[in-house]
Amino acid sequence: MYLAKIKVTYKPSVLDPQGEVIKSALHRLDYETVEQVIQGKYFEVRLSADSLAAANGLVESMTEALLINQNTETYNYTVEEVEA
Amino acid sequence: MYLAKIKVTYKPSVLDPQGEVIKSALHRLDYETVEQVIQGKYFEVRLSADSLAAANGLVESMTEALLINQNTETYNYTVEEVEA
Amino acid sequence: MKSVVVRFPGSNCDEDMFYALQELGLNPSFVSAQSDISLADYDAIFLPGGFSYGDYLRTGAIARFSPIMQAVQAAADNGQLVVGICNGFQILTESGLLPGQLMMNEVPGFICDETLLQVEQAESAFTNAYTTDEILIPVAHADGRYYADEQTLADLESNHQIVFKYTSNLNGSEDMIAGITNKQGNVLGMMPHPERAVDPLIGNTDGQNFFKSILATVATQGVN
Amino acid sequence: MVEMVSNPMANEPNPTDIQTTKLYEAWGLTEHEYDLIVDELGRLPNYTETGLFSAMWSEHCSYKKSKPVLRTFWSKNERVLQGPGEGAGILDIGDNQAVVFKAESHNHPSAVEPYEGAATGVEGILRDIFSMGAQPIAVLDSLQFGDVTSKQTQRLIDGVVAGIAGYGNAIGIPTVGGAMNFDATYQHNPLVNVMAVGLLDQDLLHVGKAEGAGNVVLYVGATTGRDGIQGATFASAEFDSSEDQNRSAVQVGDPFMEKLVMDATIQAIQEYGDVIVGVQDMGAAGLVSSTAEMADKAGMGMILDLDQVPQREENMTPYELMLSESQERMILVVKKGHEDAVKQIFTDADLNAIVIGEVTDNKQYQLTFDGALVADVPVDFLTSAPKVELPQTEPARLVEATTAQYQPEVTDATAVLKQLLAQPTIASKAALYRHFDCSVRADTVIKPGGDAAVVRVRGTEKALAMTTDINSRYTYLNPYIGGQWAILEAAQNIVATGAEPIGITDCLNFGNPDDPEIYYELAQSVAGINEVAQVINTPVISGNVSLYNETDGTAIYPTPMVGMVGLHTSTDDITTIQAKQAGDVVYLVGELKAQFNGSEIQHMQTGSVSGDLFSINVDHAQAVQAKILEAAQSHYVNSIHDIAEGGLGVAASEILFGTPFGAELTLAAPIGNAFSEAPSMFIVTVAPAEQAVFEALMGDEATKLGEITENPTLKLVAQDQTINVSVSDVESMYKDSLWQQLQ
Ligand SMILES: Nc1ncnc2c1ncn2[C@@H]1O[C@H](COP(=O)(O)OP(=O)(O)O)[C@@H](O)[C@H]1O
Ligand SMILES: [Mg+2]
Repeated sequence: MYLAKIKVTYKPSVLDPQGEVIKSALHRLDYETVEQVIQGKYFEVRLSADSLAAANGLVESMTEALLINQNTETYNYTVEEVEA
Repeated sequence: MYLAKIKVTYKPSVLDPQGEVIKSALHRLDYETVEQVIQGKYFEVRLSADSLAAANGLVESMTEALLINQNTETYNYTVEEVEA
Repeated sequence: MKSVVVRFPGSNCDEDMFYALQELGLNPSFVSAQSDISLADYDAIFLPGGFSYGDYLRTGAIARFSPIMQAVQAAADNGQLVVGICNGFQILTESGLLPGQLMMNEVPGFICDETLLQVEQAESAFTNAYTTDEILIPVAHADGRYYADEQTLADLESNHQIVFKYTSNLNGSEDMIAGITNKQGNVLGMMPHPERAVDPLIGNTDGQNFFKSILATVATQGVN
Repeated sequence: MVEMVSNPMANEPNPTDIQTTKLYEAWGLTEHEYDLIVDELGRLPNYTETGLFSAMWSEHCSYKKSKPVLRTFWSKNERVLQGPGEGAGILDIGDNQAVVFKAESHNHPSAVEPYEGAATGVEGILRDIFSMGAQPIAVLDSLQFGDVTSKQTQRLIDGVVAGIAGYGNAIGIPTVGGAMNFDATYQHNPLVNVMAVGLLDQDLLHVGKAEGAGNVVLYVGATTGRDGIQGATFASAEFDSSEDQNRSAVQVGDPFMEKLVMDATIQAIQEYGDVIVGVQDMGAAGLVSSTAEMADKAGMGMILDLDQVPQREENMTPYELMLSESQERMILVVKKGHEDAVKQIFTDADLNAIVIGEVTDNKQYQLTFDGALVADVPVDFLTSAPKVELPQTEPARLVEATTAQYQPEVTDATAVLKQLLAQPTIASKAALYRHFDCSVRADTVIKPGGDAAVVRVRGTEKALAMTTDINSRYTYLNPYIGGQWAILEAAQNIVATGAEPIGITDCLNFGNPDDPEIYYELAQSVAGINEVAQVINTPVISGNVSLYNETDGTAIYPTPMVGMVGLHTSTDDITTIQAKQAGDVVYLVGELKAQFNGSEIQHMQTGSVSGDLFSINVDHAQAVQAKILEAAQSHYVNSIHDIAEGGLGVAASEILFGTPFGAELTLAAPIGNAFSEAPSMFIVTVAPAEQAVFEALMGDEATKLGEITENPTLKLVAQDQTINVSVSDVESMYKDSLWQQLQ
């Protein structure tokens, strides 16, 4: 069994209104030293595969097929082997 | 300047409707070995602070105050020093 | 004229659309997104608003893989009319039938209102019956900000694919885009809801000409 | 993976422990109640059984404390097809159609977790409607918050509004109206009441009964998790602001799943209504409440095999399975042999549909788990909590109060009017209700912003008007008169649209009923509502009680929210509040009484309300409303708006908003009276051609005030002062104030 952890964020060119809203909310809560907030998505996917390499391949392909929209989002991920 | 990366997920006891829907979509796309999908949130926060320890403290407190809902969510995070 | 409304799990403007089509003589029926039948017999295919698959992940992202979408793609390639309203628009961009993407409103939050639209293309398959270039149409969305890269925006403009623009900045859309077509002009997506504006009792009939345009297009082109 | 605990019940206290540690008290059962259970069973109840009783005998499920008062409600007339006692009440609206409606409170969950609390409130009330086989057509919300400028309130508003929007918009039922009030009394106890309205074909009329031994109990919808366990007892307990432990009772909603459940349930009832003998939603106290009530109503027993219940989490105990308040779940009782056909509808929608038990004829409620019998109690005993008679005492503040009226200070009437329009209670809520999809289904004729919302009944000439109303400052000053006023105000909003009021639902939000003064307020409010209900012929067909709305010993003002539905037999009769054309004659209809106790102007100028209310001549109020209705239905009028908070001055301004017009009015009274508040007053505009028939109909009830002008200025000439202000000035106060205060 493998566990993939995938972080998805907007490409820097894309407006992230939530990030802006959260930043101003943090300022209002007196966290004034916050310079930037980016909100993205985080996925944990448990899957079985024949090898770590195969798991990596599956994770990349499913992420690009479904989990992100390549027009606006990028991702990075890690895969580790875990107990079933 | 510090960069915090914060991953937020539902507590295991909380219903995660999105995860279930995404899992079935992945199955329909023939990623049949996927056993579980959890969708969470991911934040990157840039902030200044006097020290790494201070930055850690700020990140914990702002996460608990605003970024997560402590009734339903948990989080983990890392903070690293980055160039301003 | 035969039209069809695709029902996705979580669609919620499917009936509104059906009634509007019926009242304006577009002879609608329903088809389930879970079925994989051909849609070759229909002159116009409507993807209605709603929250397909809960809009989980991203709006339209999961619906795009519904079995029916192959038939929708084939119909689009075949030159039949394909219309996506609101969530339907989001599904069309996710599936690549239309360029760009619908993203969270610039000021986050759902907006329910009526908004003035500028009809940018008076001769399109979806607007030819309009006699004024400003129309008032209901909107109801949280993810309606149209986004595309600069090249795409330039192409949309030069190919006359931008059909409707907001007249004021409702949701932060690039170039105030409210609705676009594909290059061929037979696939249209728009965030506002013309199907909610066809009945005088409800107080707005500016949506009627949208459907009359489609009727006229089908009558002259005779897809079937 | 962790090793599965072989018996998840292994760590539960045994019956003797429960008795000696009085664990049941932490769950809300009294010692007396526990003793009754021991007597009835002839043994000590085990952990699971104790849990069943604690939930079923909670106030939230049993209404044991409020029942003596609720029983007094008048709930029968020729329209009533189903009165209180079921998921929702049902009224005949002709053509073999019926309207189904109910209100529900989600106060405690929303205080703790505004988004999910409000969202699951909408969810729960919708389930009540579609479990009757009805198609929900509208949602309304009645929200009471504390000081609008406090950060805490703003966080609550954000969460509650987003929660209602998040749920209602996604499931595709329009949120068409409601109310939002602000008063310090709600600072720590915000109220979130929601009402839903549905349409039912009378052939499908279904009540939740589990008839027929051998019939199967079908569980449909979402899996069961540990969310919301003991939610019913939680809703029946007072708040202690220093405690955060209540947080485990939060449920999370999934509107996508509920839409699938809703559509499939309605379809199942339409297609298999003849073999579905009962339908019940799993709301408060989940599985136990839904199944036990159905068995009890049919006078039957029931046995459930808990191993069949689809579970989201591992190692759940019978106690947890029975008391979980996981959302999106329904129970159907189906005639034996037909379950597969019914199941198919749900499985086609990718929903669970699992037989978990059957109806028995031994009148016992029995649960098996892992092959063993884990609960065995008499059904009727479980569902009938021992009655409680509570003492009542008239609060001292009421004994001492007199009707001597507060005298407002009006040195600059124009400034007072502007200031009133900016009060959060009066100012437009559009910036907030704009987040609610009010037009999905394309049937909403009058959207938020009118007196009542109006939703047409597609395919007919009919439409339904609906509203929620309560001004708890009035009920605080006089619970009986305040109760009368609440229902009269609801009715005046309904008739102002041209609809005939046909029935009401309610949400009784009060403090701790064990306090005799609070119980008095509850009883008096109900009596006031009830008296008017009979006079205006609006039976009380459903409702909900929310008690213990107190923090650290301080109760909220008595808040008996009234939800009313009215019927338009023809959509031609629908009337709106806006002035329609210059030259129309403006009338005041009803008696303008100089009453300022409890008014917005008293609160604005003194920071609080005080004094007694004038008694209401209900027959007269009813007569005025009947005339208004006749005027609307005879099409003598161009607009009608009821006069509520802020009085005539505010109402006269509101009819001009969104129009290009102004008005020139004369009031034969001191200017202060333009801000007085009393029930059953209206401002009406009439085309000159209809003036004579209108005046003949109204007789003494109509006072001519002046006319609508092309010049967009509001001019109100009173005996002592004149208001003279441009409409855009007052309109911007009305439109922008709340929104600005929320920034
Ligand atoms: N929370 C809300 N949700 C939806 N509509 C609301 C809400 N609050 C107020 N409204 C709408 O705003 C209008 C004015 O409300 P209100 O001042 O309470 O009316 P009235 O005094 O006539 O009862 C009504 O149409 C009402 O439905
Ligand atoms: Mg009103």
